[in-house]
Amino acid sequence: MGEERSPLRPGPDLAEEASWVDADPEMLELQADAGRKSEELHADAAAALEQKRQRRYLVRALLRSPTFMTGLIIVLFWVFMALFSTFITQSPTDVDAMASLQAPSAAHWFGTDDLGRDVLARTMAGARTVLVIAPLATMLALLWGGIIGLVSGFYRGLTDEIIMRLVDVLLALPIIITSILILSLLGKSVAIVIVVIGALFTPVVSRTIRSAVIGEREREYVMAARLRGERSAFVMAREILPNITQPIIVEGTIRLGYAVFTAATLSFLGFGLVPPSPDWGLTIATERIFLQIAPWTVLFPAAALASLVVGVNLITDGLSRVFSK
Amino acid sequence: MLRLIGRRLLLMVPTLILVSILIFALAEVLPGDVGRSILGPYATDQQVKILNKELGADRPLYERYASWAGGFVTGDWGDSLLLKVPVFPTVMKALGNSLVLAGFALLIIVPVSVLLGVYAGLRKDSFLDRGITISTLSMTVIPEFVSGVILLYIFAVWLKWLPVTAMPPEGAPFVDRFYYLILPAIPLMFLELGYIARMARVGTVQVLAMPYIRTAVLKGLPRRRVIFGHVLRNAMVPTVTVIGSQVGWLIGGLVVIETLFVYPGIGKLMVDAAQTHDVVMLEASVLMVAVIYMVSNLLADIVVALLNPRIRMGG
Amino acid sequence: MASDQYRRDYAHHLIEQVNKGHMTRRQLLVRASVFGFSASAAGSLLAACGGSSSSSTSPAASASGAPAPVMGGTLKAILPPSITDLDPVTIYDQGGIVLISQFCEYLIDLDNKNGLKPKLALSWSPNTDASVWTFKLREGVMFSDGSPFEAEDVVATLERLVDPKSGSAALAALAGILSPGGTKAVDAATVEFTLDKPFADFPYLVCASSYNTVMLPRTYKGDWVKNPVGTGPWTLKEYVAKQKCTAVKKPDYWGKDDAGNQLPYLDQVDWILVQDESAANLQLQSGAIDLQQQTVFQGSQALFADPNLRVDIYPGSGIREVAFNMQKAPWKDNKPLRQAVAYCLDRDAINKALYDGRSNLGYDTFWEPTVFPGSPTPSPRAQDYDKAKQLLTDAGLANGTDITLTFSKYLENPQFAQLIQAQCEPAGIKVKLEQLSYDAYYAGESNVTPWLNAAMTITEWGSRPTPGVFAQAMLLPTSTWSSSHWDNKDFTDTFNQYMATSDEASRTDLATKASGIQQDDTPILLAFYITQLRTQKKNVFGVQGPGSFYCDLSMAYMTTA
Amino acid sequence: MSAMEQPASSPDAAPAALDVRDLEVTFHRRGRDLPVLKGVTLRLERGEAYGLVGESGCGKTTLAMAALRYLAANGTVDAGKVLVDGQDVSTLSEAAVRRWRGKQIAMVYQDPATALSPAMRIGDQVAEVFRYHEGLDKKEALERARESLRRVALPDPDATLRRYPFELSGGQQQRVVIAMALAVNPSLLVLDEPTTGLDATVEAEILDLIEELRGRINASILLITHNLGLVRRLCERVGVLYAGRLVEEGPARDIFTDPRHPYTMGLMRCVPRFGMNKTDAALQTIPGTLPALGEPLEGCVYSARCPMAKPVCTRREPDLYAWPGDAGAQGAAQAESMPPDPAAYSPHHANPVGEAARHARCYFSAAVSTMPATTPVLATSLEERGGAEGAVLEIGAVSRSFKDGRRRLTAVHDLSLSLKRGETFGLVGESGSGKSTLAKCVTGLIAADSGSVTFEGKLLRPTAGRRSQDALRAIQMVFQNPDSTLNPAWSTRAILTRSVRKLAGTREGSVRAKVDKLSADVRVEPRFLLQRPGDLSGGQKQRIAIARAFAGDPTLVVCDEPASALDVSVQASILNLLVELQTKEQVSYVFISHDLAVVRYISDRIGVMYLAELIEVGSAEQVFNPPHHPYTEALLSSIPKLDFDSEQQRIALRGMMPSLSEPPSGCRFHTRCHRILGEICETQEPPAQVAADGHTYNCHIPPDELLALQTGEEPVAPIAE
Repeated sequence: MGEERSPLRPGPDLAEEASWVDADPEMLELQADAGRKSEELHADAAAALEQKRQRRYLVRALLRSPTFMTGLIIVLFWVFMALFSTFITQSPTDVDAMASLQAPSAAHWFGTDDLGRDVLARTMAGARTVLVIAPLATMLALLWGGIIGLVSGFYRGLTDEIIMRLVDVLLALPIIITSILILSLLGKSVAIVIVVIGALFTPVVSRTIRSAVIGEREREYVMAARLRGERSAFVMAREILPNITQPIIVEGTIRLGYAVFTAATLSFLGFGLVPPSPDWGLTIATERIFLQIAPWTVLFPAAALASLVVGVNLITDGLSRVFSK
Repeated sequence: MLRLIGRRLLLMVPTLILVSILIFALAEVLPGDVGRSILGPYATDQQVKILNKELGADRPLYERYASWAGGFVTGDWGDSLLLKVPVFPTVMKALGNSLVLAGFALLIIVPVSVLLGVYAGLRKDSFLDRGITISTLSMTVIPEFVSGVILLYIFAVWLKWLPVTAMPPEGAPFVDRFYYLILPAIPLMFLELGYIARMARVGTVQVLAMPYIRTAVLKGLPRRRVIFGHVLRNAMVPTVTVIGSQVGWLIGGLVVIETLFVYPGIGKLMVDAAQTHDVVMLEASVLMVAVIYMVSNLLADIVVALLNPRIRMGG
Repeated sequence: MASDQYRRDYAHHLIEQVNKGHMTRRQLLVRASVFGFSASAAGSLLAACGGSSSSSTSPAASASGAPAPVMGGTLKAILPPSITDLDPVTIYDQGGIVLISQFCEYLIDLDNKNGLKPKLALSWSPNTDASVWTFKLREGVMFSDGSPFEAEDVVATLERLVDPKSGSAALAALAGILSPGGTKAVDAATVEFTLDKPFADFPYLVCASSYNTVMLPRTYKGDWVKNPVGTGPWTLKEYVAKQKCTAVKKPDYWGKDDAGNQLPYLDQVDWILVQDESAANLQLQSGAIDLQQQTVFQGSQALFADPNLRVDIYPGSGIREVAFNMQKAPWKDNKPLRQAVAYCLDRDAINKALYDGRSNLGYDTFWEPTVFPGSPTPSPRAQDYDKAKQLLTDAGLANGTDITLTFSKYLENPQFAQLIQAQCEPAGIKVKLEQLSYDAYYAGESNVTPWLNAAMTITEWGSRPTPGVFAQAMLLPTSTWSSSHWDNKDFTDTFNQYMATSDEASRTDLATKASGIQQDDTPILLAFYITQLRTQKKNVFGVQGPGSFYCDLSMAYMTTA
Repeated sequence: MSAMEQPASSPDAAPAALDVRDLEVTFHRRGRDLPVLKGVTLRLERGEAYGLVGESGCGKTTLAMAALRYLAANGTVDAGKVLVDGQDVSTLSEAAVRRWRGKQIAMVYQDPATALSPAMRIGDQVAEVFRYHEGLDKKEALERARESLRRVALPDPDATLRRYPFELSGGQQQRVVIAMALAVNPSLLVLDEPTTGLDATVEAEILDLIEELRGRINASILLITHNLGLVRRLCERVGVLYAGRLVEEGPARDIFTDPRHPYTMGLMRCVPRFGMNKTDAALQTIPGTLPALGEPLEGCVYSARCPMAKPVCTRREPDLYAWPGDAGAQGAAQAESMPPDPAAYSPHHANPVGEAARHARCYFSAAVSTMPATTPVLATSLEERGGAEGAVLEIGAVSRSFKDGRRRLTAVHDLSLSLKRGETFGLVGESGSGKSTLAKCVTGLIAADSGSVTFEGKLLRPTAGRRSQDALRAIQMVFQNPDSTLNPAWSTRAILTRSVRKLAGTREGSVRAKVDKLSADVRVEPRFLLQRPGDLSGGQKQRIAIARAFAGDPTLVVCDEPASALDVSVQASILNLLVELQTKEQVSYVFISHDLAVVRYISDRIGVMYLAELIEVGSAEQVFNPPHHPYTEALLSSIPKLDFDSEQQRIALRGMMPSLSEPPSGCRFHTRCHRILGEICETQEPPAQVAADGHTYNCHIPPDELLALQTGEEPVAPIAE
């Protein structure tokens, strides 16, 4: 094995490149050279150009990244299907009870389900609920977890201790019990499923964000804000928050994948969506009993579900790989 | 170190108290009541009322909680309202079953996923890395109810290689249990593989970027020595934490697997109890799961401390 | 005894009715059994009509040409677990009922065709207006605790069941018919029931389809699992809630087969308690299980296709009652709308999708001859959107309307609801589905519980042996379980007359009238009567019972082949 | 001239320890090739110590990594080669590289804390080297490790073997790293900023150690540093790297006394000479910035910043000309006559190193000694600033402690001091002495446990959150780390606007004007106001941070190591800026630094902190001259000075700094003091001795005795172990 493939090569590191030497404009005035001024302007334009070039490069690198592109195509495919499948496929709710559990054919590419509905149409339309639930639930979890994490990490001390103990309590509760209890309590609708999944993820998210805040609150710009007499809310929202977007985004993409999964599991256990939604988890749960005689009713939505989550994760993966280059 | 453990164990008490109160309160506001659950839909209101009174289910919430909690801490966990069986042995047996299943699953999951993750981390950005990352990821997102049913069909029904249930018949030797547990453990493995492998990979990648790895390499150590002596131990820290947090889930979140493989674990017990207002059973099983969750996290932290002398000596 | 005289008169009446063409032979058999004629006696009645007698052996056994019984062996059966403790007084779900009926017995059993069959009662007969019933008990039967089974035990059992404090699951069915104090022991082997009102179907209320009426000793204290007592062929060896139940042969069981062999044949039955249908199916297919007492249709295709399994089909009368709550908009005083919904249904398609086409169709009335022999034939209701639209126009809803259908996530309810939704849409009726958990659907007191209070509901009912038992339970203003809250005086009067009449000619007339009123007013939709499936390995024979919640394994056996 | 014509190596001489020829290293980032090293040639003879200096970003570390064949994954060697002991490193097999690393060439790193495996015992880490290079078994290897630790003078090697890195102090960690590097006697030792981040006293110890070891091993040393003082102490020869180019090379003494490249000259001029004060002379700076990687350069790489640059300098890059000599001038003439060369630099320029002792890459080397100075901004004296009238700040008996597990660390103990208007109070002391905690107690970022902070006669509330907006406005702070001092998510203008709005209470219309004025005051061009901190250089960030502190016309600005993280040329301009603002705005400073020369330069008065206490206070002059506290004396002796004339005698402090949780009894310094008197020091708290007007120190030795001791009339007492 050659050196090029050695696992122990240092990662890309351009610490060297990052350093600058101070510019002192008044001193620059002393420069004898006449070309100096224009060069400075030139440098300005060059900087702008360089920024543009970098952006262009990133876009090109992303477009060239097979990981990212595969993920993007998959996700875009499902977004497209969620928006427009009604115009392409048959109706996902069109029942033809006399034609139930038919194997894939020219008329029904993916076959039909127990109520004689077109599995292709349902699989395509099934993207809708997931693409609504998962992102919104994730955002909700980020919002709540963000607030809790910010407050807890920013104030530290007793506030932090109390909040974290409460978060511990929530984490110690089995997710499935919490969701069953809440869903039984609030009933079922897309909105409630979103709220419940958001709530389920909140403790974990708040922990992540809390540790990011703790890392950030000791930074000097936060001290500077305090010396300026800024209120805590301002410091949290305007000073710290914009600087922890990276962990928030990372946490968000991880949660997004889990939100898809959780929504499916809740549907599967009968606590999520209700028929006739073509939701994948629900479909898998209800058609599961036909797996042996009509596997197409389960396998297509299962593959769809898997493909979407893989797609989301491929995008994340691709992005991080390109950015770290 | 001992102080840390002691403190953590002490902290479990208020957490468990809060958990029990929360569960009690949530179960209280659920639609339906225990009398209705016992007597079924066709009983008259009067019958239900009488039964609820008999069971004391009509007393105020705090009163019931106090009497339940009083019994619980003194070791009297009561009888299930619905099944009329003593709660303690029922919960402990189910918990034991779940622990066996989860333990067996972890026995497969941990070495495999750590191996894959570390390997991917060492070969960061290589074809293999991508392959491992994407394939474990894909496995992770297949819900266990899909993989479980497919596996059951292939291996138990079609090929008849493995038993269809997760419990061996009575009187079978203990080791037989593992033969029966292979099939249910695989969907669990799928679920956890991607997650743990990912953490192991991230841990490895992060450690590889540390200056002390450069030191080790530039000392002229062989690659094997660098990986096993310097990388692995430190790379394991995030992985161990994740595994610790997953054990709780493995114990309490196995409802689907337990249902599919007809395994008398605590997940199903808990869900059933929640749905039938069997508060004493629900409380005991949830608390046990919470205890397992906290203990496994504590164990993970202890392992982390063992891996990291700074934490070990700081506490 | 007076009742014996009455029975003889009634026998003549039956023969007359058949000969006049007012009754079919099948109907005669049914009615004869209600009035306490043994099978052989009924056979002689038929012979008197000039017909041939038919044996009452199980259709499955006779159909498949069962081999000779084999003694011994352990049968593994699979069953959903009971969600509650096993207490014969309070059980209400399949898991509890099937298990209890293994160890305890009813006064009257059901044969595989829902016919009455003497068990602990040898005979029963009413007075002239069917308001007092006298039961003769089998003698020499012992409870498993060694005490003899006598009339006092019957009295204690029934008094317990009608006691509102007991939590009895049979109370609602018996309410208004049998009150406390209504049961009396005439002598050790004779019991007399004095009813609140004449009720011609009374034997059905104390037979195996009235699940809680198993005979328990007078000393019963409500602790059945700790002290499992009963007269049945099995004794309880082990019960682990939600996991398993082991029943072993009771060596001194009173039952003998026709050849005089001691029953039961099997040494032991292991009940595996599994909730998940899919898992249960897989277990059956893997060969680990010999018998599934009741098989649901969904996914059963795989069992039908399995060469090692035999799926028996039994007549059944389980229904999914789609009730229009007449106290709520839009159904109140809106017959056209109710009818419109009825005409939207494509019952054949529903049967195909939900039951693989194997169930019997229903036309919104309980008097359905294909299910309850002797019932008048209702006019069929096929899907007819023109008519539905016309009816909507009549209801002033020419542009369609929105309705909400509430149901529990249980069995095939969700699928049924979706079919209703899909089939109503072309007529302009938009159905909003509201799915609740099983628990939530039945939760709350009767003035709030969704199943009795939502505007439109689907409620699942197990098999009942007669239309009267169904109607009594849900169609009268006094019915405890009326989801429709139907209060039709015409129907109520007709029905009460019908139940109090033993004259078969007027009974048929009254049935026809009641059926017509029910169908026309459409308080509930009855789209089908569910056929029962029972799955067993091909070497399992002799399982008795109509394939509903109740089954008798005393004559079951396994061949080694 | 080209490298191709050079003889590969002199066949008669032994191969050089390190022979770098025409090395070109390029980093690839986001599709761009960024040349980092451009044709660098240098040669280390056996046993020679060579210093490679230059500001960060010049390519020093890259050169070292190329020599170790350990370039980052995105870096490639495009041309040239590296020979270590005559062996071309690029031709080594993977296995050979492994054997070669550690055995032939070893490295000591900048941050010893991260260079050691955190979860492995010191003994195992050191023993590893023996096990894999010499094939010893575990026991033997440990035995050898013990020897190695003894060799680097680690106290109690047996105990240290069993310790984990975090249990050692920074100095001890670095000793371990050195022990590891020297374990199997490599022929080349690369030291990459080996003392950066260590306290002056520790730095001095490490330097002593290296010097001492040099005598015993025959390794050549490549020292990479930005600290010219370090090079002066350790190295015989120096190379100055600028923008990937070697711009000057020669014997250390010559280079430091007579630099022949304007860049070297600039570097020398921006470091405050020891004992220099702002009223004496302004610091010189180097205008402009280091070119960004990949930025196209025409002609001399330094021409854009060179005060002597002539048009010819941008036409064609000068070669590395021998000095003394007139090759440079000839080169210039030659370049003038040639057509302009649009190619910024040609990669195959020759580096005719090796023939003469000194080289400089400049056409006008001869004129460097007369290079024009940049405009001096001379500070006015304290009196001229009108600083005499009364105290602005009075700190009375302030204490502050922290909880660390079960222990309580007292970071500031019963400390009092006062500060006049317009005065700069310098606070020095090793890290962990409580300087920053004191600063934060003053600004209110931390509440003092006890004691009072009085500002302009009014008692201040302990925390900033409870202070009035006016008090906040009046006391501001400049922080150490340029990378975290500004909110990276905000534009520079937003940062200043917010501060102006909050602190100056200025109305909407004038905010913009005020921001523009502030940025002009700190010499930040308006165009930078549109950018985010991430796009600014460290110096620019620090200027903005200063502007932010001055937004509300403060009375007192606490500067916590404001220039420590910056390159020397930038540091000089920041110090100049602070001085200039003070002159203009009559502001008082509390100036914290561990760099004594800087503190001496900028302060009017100085306080020395040791273990949470102020042990000496006086004017800058007083504190820096005897009699002063023995600790101050030791601190001063540890600074590596640039002057070659005065050979300094270093006073080594004994042991480690005691823990703040259990400060020594009596005099806190007695455990390490070289002038310890005896029991009195261990039992009695020392009195405050008044050495002169306004100069006090806490010691049992009276001023006159101390003066005698410290001016060398009596020899330093031998250290009792």
